[in-house]
Amino acid sequence: MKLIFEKSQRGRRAGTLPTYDLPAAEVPERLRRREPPRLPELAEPEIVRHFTALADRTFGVDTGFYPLGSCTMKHNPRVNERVVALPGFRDLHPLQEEDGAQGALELMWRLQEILAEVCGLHAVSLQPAAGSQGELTGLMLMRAYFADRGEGEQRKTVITADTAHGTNPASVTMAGFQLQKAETDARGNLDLDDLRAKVNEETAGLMLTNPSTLGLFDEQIEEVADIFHGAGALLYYDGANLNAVCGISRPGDMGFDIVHINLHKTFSQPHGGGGPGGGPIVVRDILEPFIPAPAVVRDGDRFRLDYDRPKSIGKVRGFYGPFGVFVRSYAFIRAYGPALRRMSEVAVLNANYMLARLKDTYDLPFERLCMHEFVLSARNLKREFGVNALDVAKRLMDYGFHPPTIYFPLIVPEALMIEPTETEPKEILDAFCDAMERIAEEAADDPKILKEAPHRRPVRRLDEVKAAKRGIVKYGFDQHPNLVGEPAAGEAVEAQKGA
Amino acid sequence: MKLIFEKSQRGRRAGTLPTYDLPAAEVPERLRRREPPRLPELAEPEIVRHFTALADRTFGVDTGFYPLGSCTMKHNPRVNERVVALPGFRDLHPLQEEDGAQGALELMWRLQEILAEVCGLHAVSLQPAAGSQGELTGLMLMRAYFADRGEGEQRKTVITADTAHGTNPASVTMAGFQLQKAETDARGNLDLDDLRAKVNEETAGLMLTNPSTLGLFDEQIEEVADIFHGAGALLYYDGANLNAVCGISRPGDMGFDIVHINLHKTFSQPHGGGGPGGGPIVVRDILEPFIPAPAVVRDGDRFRLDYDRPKSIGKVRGFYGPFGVFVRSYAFIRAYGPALRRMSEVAVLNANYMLARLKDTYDLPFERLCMHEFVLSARNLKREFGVNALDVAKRLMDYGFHPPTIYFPLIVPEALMIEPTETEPKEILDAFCDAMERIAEEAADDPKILKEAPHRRPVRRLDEVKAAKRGIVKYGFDQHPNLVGEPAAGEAVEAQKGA
Amino acid sequence: MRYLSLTDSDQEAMLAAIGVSSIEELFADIPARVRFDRELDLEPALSEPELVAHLESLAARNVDTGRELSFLGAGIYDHYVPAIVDAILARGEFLTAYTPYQPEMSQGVLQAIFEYQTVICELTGMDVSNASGYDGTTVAADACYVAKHATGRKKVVLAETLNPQVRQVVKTYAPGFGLEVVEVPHRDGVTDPDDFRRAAEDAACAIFQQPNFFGCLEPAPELAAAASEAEALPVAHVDPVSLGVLEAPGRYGCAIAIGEGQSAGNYQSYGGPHYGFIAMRSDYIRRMPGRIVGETTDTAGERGYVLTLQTREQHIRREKATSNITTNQTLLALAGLAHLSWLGPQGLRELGETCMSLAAYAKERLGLPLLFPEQTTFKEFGIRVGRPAEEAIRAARDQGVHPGYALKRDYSGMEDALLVCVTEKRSPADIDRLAEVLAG
Amino acid sequence: MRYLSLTDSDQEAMLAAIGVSSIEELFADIPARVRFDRELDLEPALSEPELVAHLESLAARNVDTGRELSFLGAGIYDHYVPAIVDAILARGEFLTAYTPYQPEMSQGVLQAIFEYQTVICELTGMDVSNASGYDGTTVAADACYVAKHATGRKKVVLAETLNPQVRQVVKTYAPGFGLEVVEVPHRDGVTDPDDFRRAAEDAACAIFQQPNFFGCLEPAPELAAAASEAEALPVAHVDPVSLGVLEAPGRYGCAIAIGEGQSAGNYQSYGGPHYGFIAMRSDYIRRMPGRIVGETTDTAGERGYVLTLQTREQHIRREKATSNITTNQTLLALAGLAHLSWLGPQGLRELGETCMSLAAYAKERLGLPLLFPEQTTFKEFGIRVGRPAEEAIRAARDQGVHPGYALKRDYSGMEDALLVCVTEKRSPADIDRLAEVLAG
Ligand SMILES: Cc1ncc(COP(=O)(O)O)c(C=O)c1O
Ligand SMILES: Cc1ncc(COP(=O)(O)O)c(C=O)c1O
Repeated sequence: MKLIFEKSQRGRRAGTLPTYDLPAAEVPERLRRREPPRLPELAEPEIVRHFTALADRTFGVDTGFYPLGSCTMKHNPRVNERVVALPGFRDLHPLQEEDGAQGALELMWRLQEILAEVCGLHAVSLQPAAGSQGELTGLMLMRAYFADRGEGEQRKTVITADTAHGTNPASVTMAGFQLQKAETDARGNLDLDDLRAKVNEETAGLMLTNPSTLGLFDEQIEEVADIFHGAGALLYYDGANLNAVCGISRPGDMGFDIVHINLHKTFSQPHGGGGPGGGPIVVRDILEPFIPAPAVVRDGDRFRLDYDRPKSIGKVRGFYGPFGVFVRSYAFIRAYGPALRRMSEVAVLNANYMLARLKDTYDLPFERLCMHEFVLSARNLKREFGVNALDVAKRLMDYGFHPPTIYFPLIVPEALMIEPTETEPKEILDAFCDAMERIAEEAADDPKILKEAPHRRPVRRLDEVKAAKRGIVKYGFDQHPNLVGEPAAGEAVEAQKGA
Repeated sequence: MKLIFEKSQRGRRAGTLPTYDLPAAEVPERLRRREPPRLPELAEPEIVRHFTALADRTFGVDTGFYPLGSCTMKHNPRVNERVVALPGFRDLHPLQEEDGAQGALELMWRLQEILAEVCGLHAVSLQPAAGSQGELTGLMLMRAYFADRGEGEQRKTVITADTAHGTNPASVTMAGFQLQKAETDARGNLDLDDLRAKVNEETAGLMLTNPSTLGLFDEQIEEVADIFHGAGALLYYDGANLNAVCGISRPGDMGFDIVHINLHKTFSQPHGGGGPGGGPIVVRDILEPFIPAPAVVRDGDRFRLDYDRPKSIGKVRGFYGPFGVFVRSYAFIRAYGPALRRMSEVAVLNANYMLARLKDTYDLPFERLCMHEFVLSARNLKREFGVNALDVAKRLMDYGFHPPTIYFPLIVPEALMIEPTETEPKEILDAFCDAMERIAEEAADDPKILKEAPHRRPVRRLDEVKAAKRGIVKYGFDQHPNLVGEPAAGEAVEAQKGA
Repeated sequence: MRYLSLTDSDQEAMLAAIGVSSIEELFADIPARVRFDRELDLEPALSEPELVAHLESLAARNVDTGRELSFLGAGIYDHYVPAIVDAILARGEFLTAYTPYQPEMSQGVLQAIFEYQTVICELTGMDVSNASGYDGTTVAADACYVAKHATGRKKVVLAETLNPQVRQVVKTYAPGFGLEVVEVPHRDGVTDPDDFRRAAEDAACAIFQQPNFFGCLEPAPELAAAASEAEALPVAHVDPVSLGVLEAPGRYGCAIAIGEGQSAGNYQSYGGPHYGFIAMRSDYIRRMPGRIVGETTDTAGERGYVLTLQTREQHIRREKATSNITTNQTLLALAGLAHLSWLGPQGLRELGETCMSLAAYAKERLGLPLLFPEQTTFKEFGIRVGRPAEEAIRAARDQGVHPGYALKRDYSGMEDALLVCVTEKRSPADIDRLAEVLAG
Repeated sequence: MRYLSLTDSDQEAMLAAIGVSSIEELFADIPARVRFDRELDLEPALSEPELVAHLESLAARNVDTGRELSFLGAGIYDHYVPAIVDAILARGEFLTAYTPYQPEMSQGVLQAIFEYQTVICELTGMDVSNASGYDGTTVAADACYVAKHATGRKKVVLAETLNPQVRQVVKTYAPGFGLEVVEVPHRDGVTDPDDFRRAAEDAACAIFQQPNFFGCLEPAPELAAAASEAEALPVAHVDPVSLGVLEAPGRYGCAIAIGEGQSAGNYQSYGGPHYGFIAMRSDYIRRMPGRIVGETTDTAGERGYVLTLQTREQHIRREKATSNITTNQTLLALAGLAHLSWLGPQGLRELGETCMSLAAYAKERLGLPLLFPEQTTFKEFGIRVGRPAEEAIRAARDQGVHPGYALKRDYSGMEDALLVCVTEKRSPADIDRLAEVLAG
């Protein structure tokens, strides 16, 4: 398909603007743009067609099953899109005076209250833009907390699990901590002995996903919390998997002190091809003084932005966070009410059903019931037929499914991380499991069909190595290289896709 | 693909309603529904996916080139969808008092003024729901007009051209007139001698499309008008082809007394998979007393609905016509202003360009410049290679184009009626012409590829004869027949598709 | 121009290919005297932002049902339109496709229409539905045309409790059809079966509305039987959202069921565009107006959908067609399908029950004399406000409430009568507010 | 529940297949003491109509820029968002897809991001753009992280005329990065290149904003040169809609260009979600945070797009990653691509010119002392209202006009200063109205 630039013709345009009969204003010569940016030049009809065609070449939850583990690709209710487009939300300037934003402030305040209840903790900052920024913000809180206690210099390390998502270690570094890794035991829990050996007075805290990225609830979470709290350290809950436990088990009750919530996962902000998201943090009272300013507070029946937070770490993002995301998530939660628990129950039921159906066909690294997702390994297929997780993923496309997350978590070789979410009907779970079984048979009978998959997508398997080697990251207009002639660059490496 | 009923499961639902704590109201036993209607039962996620999948299996102007002759499949500007959704329009009850509907009334009044100017006539009724209803309404006006003059009994016949769209004769019958057909001469104009022989004091009027469905402007339109007016009869302008002449030639100036306008064609109401449309009529002053009530009138700076029309034929539709269509068409016209002429110029230029490119490959029945569309004949391919217009149409699908209208107008054998509209860029016209040329080559080299087309659509060529024979016009649930086993029902007849 | 792609160089190349030197030359066939020789007298073009601002200013001069607490009904209803309806209708493929003449290009819209036809048949208890008619008025005229051909008779009967606009449209069409129209007065808000039978003698069809224009429940089975007795086709005009609680016309002997689809899935939109539905017993399928979609298979044996039974239609049968309809209301009907799928059987029943409960609450709460106190009603009912209706309306609207429709616009002897409508969107508190305003 | 498909019989069959007898059993691994033993204390569920009504009532308590004539800017702007943006973003495929990890499933969104990257590079004159950052504040922190690694230096310099929120966010991030932050005071509304050069000694980067927070045009080429001289990376924070009239930062020596994308294609939305953009010279490509899409071919030799250079990223490089970003702002960036495609080069220039003309008109028309009378401005400018700014705001808002932002919230000595913003949506008549209100 042509790029939009390749469809452009000089002189075409779609946009028109009001022209007011005013004198032209002068840009000083040395600041004036010399050559115009080569933006697309198309009339409206061809712009609409271009993006329609791009949409047609994009698979979303609306298109079909999207069991991308750790990403919680649930249905996005359309009513949320309706309410977020209300002019009172959509066209509200963030610097509007508080008396002209009472509805927005109330909505944020209500969302804060809800998130605190769901997490079993006390204070909320809605500011972080996504889960990873929530992590970083949470770690900044740890810094501020220990600095405030005079332990700033001492508390240097943060421990993450060997199953952790890559954002955790990355956030640790960005927050200026040193990373230490904790190991997983044979049941998929954190190894307590290993922890005891590593946690000490230099430890600032733990970052943990629970259920873990293996989809397993840590059965010893109380002991884990005791170890850290006993050493004066804090526990950070990576909320990416909160969809498993709403109304069932609360991070605060598990012993966590700081939680981030991925609103785009658990609370159904559409993922938008990569974002936006929302990563509010929810904290125990001892950490409240440090959360980003402003916070939304209620005074009687008025709501206001509280900037008077002398110990606050400061701002982590413009204004008050991704407000439109709040509107959607708030609407999503209000559609459930206390039955939010049901959402998690069904998510867990769906995952366990698939697990039950698939565990004899693919290797299951930890023989346990799962939570809202589970991790299989294609190592049996690799060993026997030379077919790997990537091949299985690509072949799933031919059956009309988005592949699961693969090669993550890192401790499981040939990992297939499957998260159905609660919004999928049984028929679709069955169809997917049927396809997975067929593919395992195909691996035995005709491995080539997997190796060469996908066969029924707009493109065949793409050469990622070539892309990285050539580094063509923008259109070059008349200098644009033609990669079609160039030779293939070799096998793709086994690298995480998803999560 | 499964029907929505085949995806249903008892107990699933998407819709929820407020429950008020009120006593149940009783439906008398003998009026109460006994068995519930078997409506679909799905949760929201699967409804959204179902309709997404249906949309994916539907080709629209947004998908690509749609040169369906006589249907004016132009681009539908998205801003029109934005304004029609304004609550002040969308949520306005039609029985709202006039002082609470001034904006809507003003919009209708402005649209009336515009249509009168474009047609060169005097009064407008926006009521008719589509072109065909405009026709019927126009013919009712003729009846009323002649009845008022005491010629009601006498004026029995209405003449339509042999090139006329099927709605014209159908409307004639529905309006209680007798049909007489007029012939087309060798240049594609109405045959004046034939007309002179047929028009007399029994003639109520003529219905004519100009440019005709051949895409040709009647060069003798003044003489035609004289013949009818000379006999005391009226001229009705089928406005389906108005897109050719806006600002270039006005029906009123051509001598027509009544015009219908297909708002969904010329003025870009999206066609919606079959509708809605709008078919306002525009009439000469002598016919104004008879137009449907209410009319929108202006009193100073107030607008109101005028029901006081004693000679009116009455209502032809509920309320005031398809208001949402008016909003879109009004917005469309205001985006052009007086440059509306440019719209028609480009429509005509595009058509003539394609005609120039294709007339050596396909037969051209009338060697003239065309207006906004043109009609070719595939009779040369049929004669030489046994390939017909239907095969060409089906093969065009494989090239990613919607076929043109075929087998219409009836006087051209193996007709291919091509209307590009003004919104198509030259590149697309060229690509289509290239495909048409390729197909003509294929007809010679490999006719089977045409006969068996399409090859690249979600279904292969469909058996219309079987459909008509079996008459399965709704889902039969557990009694639904399985047609898949049944034998094919034979060749499709050559019947109009499009227009 | 923002909707046109033509550049100067395109134009040059194209004119050259055609062999003319200017666009003007393309119009050589238009006789000089009928060429338009000035600029169109239209207001200047508006840029997109200006266009939106202009239409916003027009829209702001309307008082929509979001700005006023409205109890207006009388044929167009403020039911909740689910968000999925907007989402589905916004799909460009549905929006910008046309009638599926080429089925291989349009399986999606064809299947949707087939599903719509099924839903309409399920609701009405009929065998066949078309793909939609223009609205709830024109389908009544269509039904008369069918009945005329089916029976060879020259008269149609309309209950006076049938929506006045429906009756007006039938009367407008009737002369062309060669039909006489007879109306049957109501008795205490409903139609008397004996009156109906008598009128139906020699009639092609007899049409009543259930619930009727006053919101009252007609003795529908008896009316259908009365028409049948007179060998006139019984035709019921029904509200789709009532059919979760009220019996399907097909189950009490009607030959044809028609109705205004707006309450299922369409916004009020100042009266249009909406869709009319028409469904009938299979006996009349060859007289059905408009498009019908049927199931078939492709050359590979796969299931598919096509426009079918087209020999009824204008493009083939021309002056002998069952109707002249071409462009219909598919997109609005699709909205209906989406809304009804969203509701499901359970939701549809709850919707009807909720409307009825609210109406019962309102009748009591308003404490005003009922127009027809003896009758059972659905979501609308008549009250007497004890002063000219327009005065009551004005007074209430001054307080931000539209109390309903003034029945005197259509019926004599109803100077002080209002037709009040509640939908699931009006809460008991809203009704309390209406009571307050009407009392005050 | 309306978003769940599970029926009772599904549940039964599934539990049986799993081999448990209740859902409760699935949670056996959760230690008893951390199980939640009561119902969540949340308000009752709302049906869809109630949900909409509830959110409408909240929305109604906000005064949006459709309800008040607003001259607020200060980083978020009321530019016209074209209708095609809504239409494109409403496509379910874009809306409900995620990061294109599996390129064969996501060619559309990948190509869109590649096009977005190209547009950002064209606007800024840079070699490489990522797929988006969170917003205009966090991309500044990102730029500092890049510069830290590129230079090994431990200090960053911010012009005081850089948006205060951007500076605040950089200050929040800086300790974790091990960076010290130095600010350069303005002189008469703009940054002095000598001051800037002095501050930039030993700095990793030096960031200024063009047009700056006061709306004034900085001596951008001189500032970039000053930073370069000190071997600090010059970073420009730019408004995308200014780049049709103002020179691209890449053309006057900047190493990195960043900015808030909101003014290109995003609604104000009370401050988010929007997108931040970051683009740089190819020298730093391996330090770029976030996603980058690159071109490649498939096994059949066809062109296609993939996420590329992923060894920079957290999922591969983990604690050594260039950033922790995962979820970004693709949908908003897509809106930016759509808006900028709609404008085209010509439209973008006109947009800038129109804003500037309007601002010039406003300066004159308001007749109030300018905050920085010597400076050229773009679409915003400071005025002195001669009384506390909040008073002026209150008085104007009482008349339905929001006159602008009170600069004292961020700068001392500006008690009576307002930052007034005009966009193409404000007409000269609107400005006349502002003048009237501020005078009165
Ligand atoms: C386990 C886990 N942690 C953290 C994140 C980061 O969250 P976000 O993408 O919202 O930044 C993700 C998902 O991407 C995740 O799966
Ligand atoms: C020439 C002509 N006349 C009349 C009509 C009927 O118009 P409508 O479809 O709006 O009823 C059409 C199109 O369908 C047509 O092409």
